[in-house]
Amino acid sequence: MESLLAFVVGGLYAGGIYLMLRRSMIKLIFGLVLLGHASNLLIFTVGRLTSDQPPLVPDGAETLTEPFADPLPQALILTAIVIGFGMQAFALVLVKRMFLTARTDDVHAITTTDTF
Amino acid sequence: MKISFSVILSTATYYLLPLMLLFSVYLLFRGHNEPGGGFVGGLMASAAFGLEMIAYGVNSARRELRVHPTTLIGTGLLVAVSSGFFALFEDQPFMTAQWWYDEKLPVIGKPGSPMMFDIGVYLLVIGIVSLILFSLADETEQIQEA
Amino acid sequence: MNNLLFMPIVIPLITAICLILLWRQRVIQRLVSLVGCVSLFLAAALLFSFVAPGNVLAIQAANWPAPFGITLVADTFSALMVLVAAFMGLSVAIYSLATLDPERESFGYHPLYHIMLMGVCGAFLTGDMFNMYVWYEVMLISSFVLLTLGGERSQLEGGVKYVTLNLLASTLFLIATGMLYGTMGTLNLADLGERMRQPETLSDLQLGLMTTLPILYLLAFGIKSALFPLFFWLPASYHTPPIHVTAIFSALLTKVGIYSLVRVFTLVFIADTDFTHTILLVIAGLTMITGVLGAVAQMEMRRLLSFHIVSQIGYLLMGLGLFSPLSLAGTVFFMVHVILAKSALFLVGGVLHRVAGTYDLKKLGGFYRSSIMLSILFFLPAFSLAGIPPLSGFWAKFALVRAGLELGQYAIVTAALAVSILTLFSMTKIWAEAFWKAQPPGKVQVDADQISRTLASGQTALPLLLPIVVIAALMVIIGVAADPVLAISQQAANQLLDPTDYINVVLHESASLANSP
Amino acid sequence: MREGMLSRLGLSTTQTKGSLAGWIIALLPLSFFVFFCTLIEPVAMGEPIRISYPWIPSLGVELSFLIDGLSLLFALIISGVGTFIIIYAGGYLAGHHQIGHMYTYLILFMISMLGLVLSDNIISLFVFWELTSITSYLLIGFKHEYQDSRYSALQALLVTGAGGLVLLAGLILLGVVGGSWQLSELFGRGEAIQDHELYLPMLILVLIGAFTKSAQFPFHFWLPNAMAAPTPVSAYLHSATMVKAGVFLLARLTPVLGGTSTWFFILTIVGGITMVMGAFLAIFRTDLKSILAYTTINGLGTLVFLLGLGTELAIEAAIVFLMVHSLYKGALFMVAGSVDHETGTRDIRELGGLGKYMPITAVAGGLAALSMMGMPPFLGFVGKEIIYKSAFGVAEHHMFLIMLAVLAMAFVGKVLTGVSAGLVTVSPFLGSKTTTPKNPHEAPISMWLGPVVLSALGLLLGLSVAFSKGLQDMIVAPAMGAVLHEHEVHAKLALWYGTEPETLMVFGLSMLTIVAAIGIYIRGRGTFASISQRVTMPWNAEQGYQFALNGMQSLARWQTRVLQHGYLQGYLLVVAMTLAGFGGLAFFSQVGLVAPVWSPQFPMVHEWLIAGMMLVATVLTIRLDSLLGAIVALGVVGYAVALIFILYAAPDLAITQFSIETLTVILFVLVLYRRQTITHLLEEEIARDSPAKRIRDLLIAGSVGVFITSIMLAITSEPLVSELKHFFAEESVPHGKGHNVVNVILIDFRGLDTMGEITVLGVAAIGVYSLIKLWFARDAENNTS
Repeated sequence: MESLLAFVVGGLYAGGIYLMLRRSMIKLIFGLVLLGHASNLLIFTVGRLTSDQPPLVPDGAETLTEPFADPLPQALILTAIVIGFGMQAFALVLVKRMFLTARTDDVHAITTTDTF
Repeated sequence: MKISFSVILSTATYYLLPLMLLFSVYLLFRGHNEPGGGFVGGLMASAAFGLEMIAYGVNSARRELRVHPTTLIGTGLLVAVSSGFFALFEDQPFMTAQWWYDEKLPVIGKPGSPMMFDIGVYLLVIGIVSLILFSLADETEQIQEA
Repeated sequence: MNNLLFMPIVIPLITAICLILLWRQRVIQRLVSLVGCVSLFLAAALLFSFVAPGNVLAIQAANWPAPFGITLVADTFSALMVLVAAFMGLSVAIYSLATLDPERESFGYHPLYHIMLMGVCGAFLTGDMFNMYVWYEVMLISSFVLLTLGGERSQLEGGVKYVTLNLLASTLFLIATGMLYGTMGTLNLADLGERMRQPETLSDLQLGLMTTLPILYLLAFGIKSALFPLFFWLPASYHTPPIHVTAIFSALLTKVGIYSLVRVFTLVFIADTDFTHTILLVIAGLTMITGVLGAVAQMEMRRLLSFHIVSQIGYLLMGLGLFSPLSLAGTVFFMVHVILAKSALFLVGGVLHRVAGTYDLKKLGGFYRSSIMLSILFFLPAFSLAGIPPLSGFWAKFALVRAGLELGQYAIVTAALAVSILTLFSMTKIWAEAFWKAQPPGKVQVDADQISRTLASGQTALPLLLPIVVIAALMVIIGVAADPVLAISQQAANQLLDPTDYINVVLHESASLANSP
Repeated sequence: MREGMLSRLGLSTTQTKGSLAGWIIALLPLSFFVFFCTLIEPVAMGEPIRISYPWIPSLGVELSFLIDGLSLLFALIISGVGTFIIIYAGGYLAGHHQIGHMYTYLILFMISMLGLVLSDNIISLFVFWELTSITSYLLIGFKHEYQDSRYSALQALLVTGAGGLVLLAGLILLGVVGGSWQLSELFGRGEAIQDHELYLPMLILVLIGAFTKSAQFPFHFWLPNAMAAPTPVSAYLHSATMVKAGVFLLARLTPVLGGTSTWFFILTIVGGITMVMGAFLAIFRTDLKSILAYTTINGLGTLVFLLGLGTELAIEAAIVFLMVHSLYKGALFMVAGSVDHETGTRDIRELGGLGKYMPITAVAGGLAALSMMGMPPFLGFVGKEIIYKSAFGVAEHHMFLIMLAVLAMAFVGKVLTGVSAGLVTVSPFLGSKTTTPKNPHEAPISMWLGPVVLSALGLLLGLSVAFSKGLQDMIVAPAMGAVLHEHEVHAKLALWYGTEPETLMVFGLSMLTIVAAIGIYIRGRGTFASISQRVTMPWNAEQGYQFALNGMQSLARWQTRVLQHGYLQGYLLVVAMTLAGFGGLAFFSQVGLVAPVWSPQFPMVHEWLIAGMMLVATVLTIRLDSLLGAIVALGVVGYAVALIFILYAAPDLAITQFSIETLTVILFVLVLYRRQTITHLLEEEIARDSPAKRIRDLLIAGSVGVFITSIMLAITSEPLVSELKHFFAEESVPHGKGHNVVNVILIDFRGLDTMGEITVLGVAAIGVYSLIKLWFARDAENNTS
């Protein structure tokens, strides 16, 4: 399954990058969201998958017995999901502000800060 | 938002709100042993206020929340950080878990600084989700007025 | 006692929390903000005083032993960086008292500022790769908001580019860290460093991957620190926010990226230094050249200085790429120097703007005639940046050039020297246009009276000038009496090249003081 | 009107005001001078004096001073001439509002210059070297409100600054190869250094540094332009001191780098060209200062030329000529300045008959000019004779032809210099009075004291040679000894060397020089100026500088336009390409392709389905025209991720992903859906990019995907060995006191991460809030006002 997910993540990455290369700022955000999903899935996959036991110690037991899912990647992903959400929310509102100010979501319309 | 939603929604919200808040607290406390925790609990609670916002408008939701969301954010952070300071009195590294009662209490679990940390997360999440939702709702309203 | 290591993170956080709770109480906020900055500086100074004799301090957060919990470590390099960051934090906070507009102040400038400091200090102190990612995000989101706060069109435009490219960098950082865990099964830098120093225990695949992953980190940190060809976001955005924001950004953000590069490429990614460090050198050269040429083309002071940030980053990377004790010492010294010089220049630019109402060199002029003090305050950092002795920049450049020549890396030395003369050229451009040239006719007439009037109104002179004076004085002191700072830089470089202490303190003597032999 | 303009020029009629300060400040260089005088005898009699203070031990840099014959001679010139310059500046710039700056810069410059010549450590020498460049920048640009002042200052700074950087590289190589930063230690290691493979690059680097500073061909052009500086500056920097720093460096390093044939050829050729060219160009000038500037180039060329010859006689000639030149050139510059100051012009065509009005200045100028021409019994005569002597002496070491060439160059240089001497003194002071912008009268004492003393010294020292050995034993011999790095060096100076055939030949040539010079001057004085106006050089070094500078700026603009074009797409494209290119390169060179592993269990149907669903949803997100549709498709990807979390034992992740995804979708709808216009834009967007561009993007995005996939396949092809997993599983319940290991990690094991994470969330929310609210606050304000 890791191998299958490797292809899925690669596909999501390709899709995300492709979306970011479009001229629409909305698609830019979509691309970022897609990359976020892909990254979480990537960490999950390279942390190795197991469909057996979630990292919950059963009542009364002191410790988990193999095989069980590695809890660390899960914790990392949780943090990453939450951070990603914050970032996306901000980016989304930023793009909307940009749209309201420039009346377009074309990235080709926002070049004034670079030209000299 | 000037939305005239059906009476059903408003009535449902009226009863759902306390229930959802109660459930969110339950999620918060069970998190240490079962799936859940401050983050998911906070999301559930803010969903309740979101519902309120949709049903009765943003001002009503704001009243229901009672405090300004930024205050919630500040308080949440404060609670979370403060939980780390207890270790300093014991001359242990910052954030070392301190347990105040070594028996599992019903519903709550074991009281200690990690739980306090989780409560901080819970408050903060309510604060941020409502802050974002309220701001967006305000914006929509103002754009429509303009 | 080692809890001191948390202070550079906790103090700004507590300050920020107080500021959030005091939302819109502007006067009290200013007071709290200053108190927070001063406390942070004192804590950083205390921390530095413990580390300066050559100790490495470490503490395990929540008391879980490394590599399981999160470790905070302060060696000479990180403690020095925290100290400089805290100093700049304080300086710019004072300066901003005079330049802040009430609107931005009411909408969270102060708390955001402190949270950014928190992220920066966290990134300097953490000994854990994922934790570093988290601090990066803290730093990043607060810089996003600081950059766009105010919502002017140029800010938004710059913001979109800044946000997009930096989020892409964060994504790369994140997946690289995931892959690192997937390859090595640990995230603790010291643990990784120890394993990389026993290559016989690693499989071929692990070794190969540990030469590939650095490239991902290079890109991730490279975007944040504005390396060629990833720097576009910086010149596109740094000139859009108010000048005090630009000043603190230029002082800290890109430098965190370089700090991390230095950290991981000395501690962890040493599997194939011929391969990785050659790439670093090539990038360093291209970064300095493209950056300085960008600066040469500009006629707007903030843009010109922004491109210089890029160019200087090249020098910092050059020291890492050369990878010798002297070159790394050069990088550390250069870092201190460039943080001071660059922010001083931005701050002076802010004063000029305040007086003349523009950053455009074509419209500026007459400052040499009207204010000799401002002239000196610009002259010192500008020519220090250009590497004129005996100001601080010269020793930084000297160490790097000498290291390059000793290693026979003539190409990068040639680039460094050529860029140096171009830096001099663009600094004299500002000097000749804004200071020497007579003021072109315009709306605002700049004369001594005008300057003193502008500076004196609303008791702004002291907060505006005090930080610049102190920084400029430091540049002279660091230049004329360079030895203490150079000695510290060399100590830092030696610790970076031989991280035995670092690894031992983190992994084997956790939470206790360790004396280096 | 004129009054105002003149005071802007720094010339005021109130000449007494401010010059008093000059007299007082001049006490500083004077006291230096006196101090150095007391050292003459100890140095001449005994060992060089070495003083050393630690400065930057970590880099091996000491603040160490070496006072031997050479550095002492320079120190005497610098402080001695400096004294008169300060006094002169007080008169020249009397009443100027920035005269204080002038004093400051001059003193700073003098101290740097003294540091330069006295340094024993080559790095501290370089520090002072750069300081002279930067102070001279400030001095040349003193009249900073004039475009040409700024231009010339920048040019001088860039040329000498670039040379300085090259020199830095050379000095570092020298220090590294020689194993020491101390000159006094390097002196003994000359041979070892010259045998080193880095000798040639090191030599060339050092020479470029010295040549730029001392205005050698082809870097000479900045010097005449630097005449934009006020005259005291020109008199000091561009005759007696700064430009001689390069010569000093060559002399100083002669024991270390000198004596090889490379050294000989480079120095004599460059010096020779500079010498002849400077002298030749000088006579076509009409501006007094400009003539002097070109003759200075000639003088510097002569010095380099002599150092290149390197024989004992040549060194002696160099030392003497150095003194000669400093004395007469300093005096003449000040005279030129006085003429300018009193008449308002420096053009020799407009000047004449001033001798009557400015007698003291005229006498001083005349004496200096005679020394310059090499008229006996002036010191200039003594100097010229030794130059010819050393030129004849070349035959002992080299071929006869070389000797002839050397002699010819020296002769031409000297004759033309003599002509220039006439141009700068005879023309303005003799002849009939012309009308000048100002009515001339004698300059104040502050302005004639310097020229008088310096030019008189030229005469007195020349005379002294006849009856005293003081000059040759106390000054010249110790300086020669320092250059040659030998203890027992004898100098012989005389006005008359006897009647041997060789000395007679030298004497004859010397006289012939004077005659020729006078002849050419009389025949040609009127025509030089008009020739120069008719003949313009097709190309010169300054145009090269200009070309390089413009080229660099065009390159900069072009590069910045190409790189920093403003299109976000382009930036992202570069980043993506770098990722795929660099990452791919590293991966395939270090790891190589790893085949997918389908064991132990081939993915089951539902897993294929989920994977397929995600990819389809991705394509839909890209392709769908409808905004709502795209949002939903994006949501599907998110929910599918949650599904995978459920399948692979991550309930906490699943819950969080599920709720966050819901929230995100709500957010998207809230933010975007009401903006009907955006939905239209999405449709437009598809039409925006050409198919070619889309294919290109697809290829690049695809290669990023391939890179990510292959690296993941590689990582997952081996099992993960992690102690962490087991530690968390074992510690969670007993010490973390929780059964949900993920939650215990989040709030305990790695609680610090979570603290950062919630901070990010808080800031993001505040950001959203501020972005929206501040905008409305602005809006409201704008509406009310």
